[in-house]
Amino acid sequence: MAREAEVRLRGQLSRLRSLPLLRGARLSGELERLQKQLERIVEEPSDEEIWRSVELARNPDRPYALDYVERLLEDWFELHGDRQHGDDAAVVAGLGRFRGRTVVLIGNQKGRDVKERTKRNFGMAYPEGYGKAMRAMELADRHGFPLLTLIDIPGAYPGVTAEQHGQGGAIARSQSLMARLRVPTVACIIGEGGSGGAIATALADRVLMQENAMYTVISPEGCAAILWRDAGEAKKAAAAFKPDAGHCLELGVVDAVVPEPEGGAQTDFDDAARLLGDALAESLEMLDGMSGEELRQQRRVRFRTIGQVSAAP
Amino acid sequence: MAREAEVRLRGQLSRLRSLPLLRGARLSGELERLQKQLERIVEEPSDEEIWRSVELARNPDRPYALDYVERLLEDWFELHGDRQHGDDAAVVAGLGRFRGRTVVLIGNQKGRDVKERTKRNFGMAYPEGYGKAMRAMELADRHGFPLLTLIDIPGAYPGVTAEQHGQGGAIARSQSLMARLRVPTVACIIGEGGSGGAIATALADRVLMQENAMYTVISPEGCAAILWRDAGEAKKAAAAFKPDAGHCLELGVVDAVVPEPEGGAQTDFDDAARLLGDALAESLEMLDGMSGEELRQQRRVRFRTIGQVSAAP
Amino acid sequence: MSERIDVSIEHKHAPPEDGGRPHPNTCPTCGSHYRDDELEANLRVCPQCGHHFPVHARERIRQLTDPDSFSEEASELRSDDPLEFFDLRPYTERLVEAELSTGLGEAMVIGRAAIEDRPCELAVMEFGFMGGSMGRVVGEKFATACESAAERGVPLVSVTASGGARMQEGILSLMQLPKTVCAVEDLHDGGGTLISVMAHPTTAGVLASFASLGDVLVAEPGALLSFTGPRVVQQTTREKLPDDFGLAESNYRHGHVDAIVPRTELRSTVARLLRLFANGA
Amino acid sequence: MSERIDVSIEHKHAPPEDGGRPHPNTCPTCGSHYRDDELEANLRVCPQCGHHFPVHARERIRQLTDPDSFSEEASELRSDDPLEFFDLRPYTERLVEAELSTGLGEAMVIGRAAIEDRPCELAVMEFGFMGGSMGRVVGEKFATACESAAERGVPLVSVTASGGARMQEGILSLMQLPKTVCAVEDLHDGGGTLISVMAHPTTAGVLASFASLGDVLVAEPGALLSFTGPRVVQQTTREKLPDDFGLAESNYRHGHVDAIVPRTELRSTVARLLRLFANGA
Ligand SMILES: [Zn+2]
Ligand SMILES: [Zn+2]
Repeated sequence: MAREAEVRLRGQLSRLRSLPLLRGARLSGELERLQKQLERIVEEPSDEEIWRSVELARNPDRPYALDYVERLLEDWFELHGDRQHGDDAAVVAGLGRFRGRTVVLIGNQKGRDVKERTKRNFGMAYPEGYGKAMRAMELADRHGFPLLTLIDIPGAYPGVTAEQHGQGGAIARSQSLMARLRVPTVACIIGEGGSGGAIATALADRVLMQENAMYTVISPEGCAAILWRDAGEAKKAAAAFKPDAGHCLELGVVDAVVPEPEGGAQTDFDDAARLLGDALAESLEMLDGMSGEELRQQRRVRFRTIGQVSAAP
Repeated sequence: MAREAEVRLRGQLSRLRSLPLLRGARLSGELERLQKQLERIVEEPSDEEIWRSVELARNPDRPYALDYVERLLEDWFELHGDRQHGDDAAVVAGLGRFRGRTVVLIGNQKGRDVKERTKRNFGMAYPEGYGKAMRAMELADRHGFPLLTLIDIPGAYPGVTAEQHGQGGAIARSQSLMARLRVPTVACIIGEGGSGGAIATALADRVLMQENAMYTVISPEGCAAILWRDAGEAKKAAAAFKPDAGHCLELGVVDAVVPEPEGGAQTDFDDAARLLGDALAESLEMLDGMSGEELRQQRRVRFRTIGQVSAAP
Repeated sequence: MSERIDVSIEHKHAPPEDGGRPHPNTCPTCGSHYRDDELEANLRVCPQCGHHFPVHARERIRQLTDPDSFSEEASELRSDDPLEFFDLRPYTERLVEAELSTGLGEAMVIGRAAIEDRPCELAVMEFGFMGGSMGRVVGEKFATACESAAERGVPLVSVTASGGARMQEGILSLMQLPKTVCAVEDLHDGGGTLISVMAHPTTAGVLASFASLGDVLVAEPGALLSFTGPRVVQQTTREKLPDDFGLAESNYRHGHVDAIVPRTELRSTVARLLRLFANGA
Repeated sequence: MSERIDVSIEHKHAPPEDGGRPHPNTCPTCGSHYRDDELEANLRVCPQCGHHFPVHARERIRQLTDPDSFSEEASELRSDDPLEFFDLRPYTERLVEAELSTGLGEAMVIGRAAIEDRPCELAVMEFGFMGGSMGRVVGEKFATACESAAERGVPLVSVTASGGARMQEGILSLMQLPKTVCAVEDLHDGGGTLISVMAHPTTAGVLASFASLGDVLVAEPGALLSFTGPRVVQQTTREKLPDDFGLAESNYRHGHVDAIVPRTELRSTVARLLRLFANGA
């Protein structure tokens, strides 16, 4: 697979190199990053390296969505509530000015201290949270504001009320709404990209992933409990299903990896924010000038073709 | 005011008479009805007559929405639930074939016996009911099915949970969705058209009213309690705010009055259904051939101009 | 903001007005009493406890807008009496009385304005005019404000304070709900913005129409925002109501408003929203 | 329907199969035991208590469609092993074993069919194939079914039975959620219809994607429809779960499905829906 990815990335590289560098520095930055990512890919990470990225993705000192909001957006105005029956603190949504233009931002939000963690349910969204997110998406669509989503969720909440309020359907409808949006959308996994809770807000035109984030169909512990019949085998499970940024890039699941400060995003919030901001801005720039119809068609093709199997000859 | 209405209706009449009767019998039926309505209007109803229509509108033996569904629609499939947290039995919604075409129907539904009345909360919708209605509207819009609404609601439910689940906003959003629909929509008040609960599903291209229905901004009792400081003065209040079909037609609030069997709809369900069915079919026919954009523009103009005041000279 | 003049707080609970009602400048929450100029200087917020006193439409406009930026529209509109409505007194008499006591032609004032140098359209309700009830003129003025905002490509800011639809105009007052809803839809279709500020009280027909359709919903602290009022709910259901039944705080908790903004921050918040929606208008 | 053969009910609780599991033809609700032909004749519904036994994909298609009307599509698709996944056994081995035991190439069968003379497209899941889990081939087959339905202008009927995404394909299995969602959106944009029939169990990734996006959602009685299963919820929250946690009946009460349709009425219900959506396709 690393082989295929190499071929794909090399193709991308040569295409980028051949482009007249109309937009200057930004695009050439993208080129440089592709080059670096390519270098990283050719050597397979060890099981230990994969586990280290799992630990970093979950590091409680890591910047959360609102830490980035504070550093990247001006005139932030937070939206609250799903207009149905609640305001889910595990999902934040709002309007702000990002490098000169108004955007809508949706993020998963964990808490810093015990009290906030409880209030925010450790970042595990309820259906009310997806409801708030969908409302924010509709606002973005109505006004032509680009949509940014920052994903950092261990997973949907395994609770009775969450089921009674229909979290399966809510996750489906949130994706369905994203598939219909006529505005540029960029998602970035900034910590844990856990399963349905993550994909609910990740059906975007461009999907980025921070260097030390993880993106999984199930938690390593959950996977180990089912397949190894022992949650303690999480490290083995992680090594088997490869949730790290490098592999997600290889598999074509994310479009680019966003660098973090040496040692991880938790070491320098400002620098992490700057790097994330640059990547988001670059992605938005790539989408500039596309019509709403083009955007949504291209977005659907993207997800229609990821990891596509073809008929045996 | 009766004078003005006469002038308006006479204008409508002469316009209809001058039309080449392309669509034949149906349109000439409309003409006949206008003529009859005109005759009725020239004499003002007495306070007693108005009160009699209030009593008839509330007659517990009157046909309810599902009685009409049974008689007018084939292949009825009822939709349930708001996809959020409940299924409100005070609102019914579903798909059926009406005279050869698939339609979506939404109705308020009271109960026949004590048990059903309780289950259906005496026809008083909760926000969950408007949620179900909105879901059905979206389905109609997506598939190009015409929408019929049958209105029979004493009013929104004055309860704590109804407020906590945001019934004000729900009624607003239901109207807002109806204003956006690109399919033909016909509403008919078939009993009590009570206030916000009624208007939630009455923002239609054509609004009809059964002969003995009532359409009010507040119940006569509520009005009397506030303005007369005595709920017992309901008869006076009704006479003052004129909720009967004749006056609603005069005021331009409804487009046509649907005749009922002699003595009221409760005397003959089948005949009442036939008359209602004819009126609905005729209204749909009038809307045939209009594009979605035309429909919604005309619909908005209709509500923009009802009872419009103009600047003093 | 501004230095508070303490002297008037000494006499708590000013003598009731005629008819036994508490004096309008006595804080119903903490009992402090103020001179009119003191309250005005503090945006009619009780300096002691933060209680938000009602604000008349003209004063609200002064509080929110840049000096001399407001230019009223449709001020000539007056309600007539389509139903010849007569309860204990004729509707026409009530209308004249309301105009005399408020100095306003109707329960809503609309016009062009600027807030922190950002142009916008304003639609401000006056609760003093027949309980801020919405009849045909209020509906017409709101629709006109939407159209004016759309024409000029600026956001519309509404400030609501209303008991609901105006009963004296019967079914025609109910028609103001779909009318204002359609006006907001037209505004939105043109890429326009509605910023809805809900003051005490925003209830019934106004809550169930345009006020709830803002792109952003902002409430003042302690404002009653309910379709049905607490008294009617109490009488009908005989349930014990929660202490904050229908208040802005309860609405916020249940997901129905985006923010509760103290009046002292309202101007800057609206200005921020005008900046954010500037390229969306 | 059909005459029931009572004889086999005499011996309640057939001897457990190897490994201590109850016999698949013993009703877990009332304990009645049936021969295979008896169950098949009754659509695998317990004649005694109405319990709905699981139905394999091929049998489901026979139950629903007009004789000989089904024509399979994309049957040649097979999963490969993109992650070279190895838990206690290699993924490739599990795949071969699943194909041997079910006779199917993957956990979904798609194709053209007719129901009561109405043409439609079918997508039916097989729980016996690795718990009906959705990997890349299931996602591809579902998307192909959407496209085939759109091309022919006929509704798509899906029948789901799935434990969720297929872990062995890692993050690529999560990608089947947005993939199938996008396929439904394309179908809808073309005026097409998805009728979603949810059988036991429809959970996790399948519930959180295409299964919930049907124009109409129909569930079988007693089907588990939950994003997270009861065992995990129990372990995590230590709450006492309601007796009907996550079941179709609870979902119906909470507003998440349109109807619970007994299997004996499923064919006629789907046929009715095909008639209703005929001019919408
Ligand atoms: Zn005070
Ligand atoms: Zn049984």
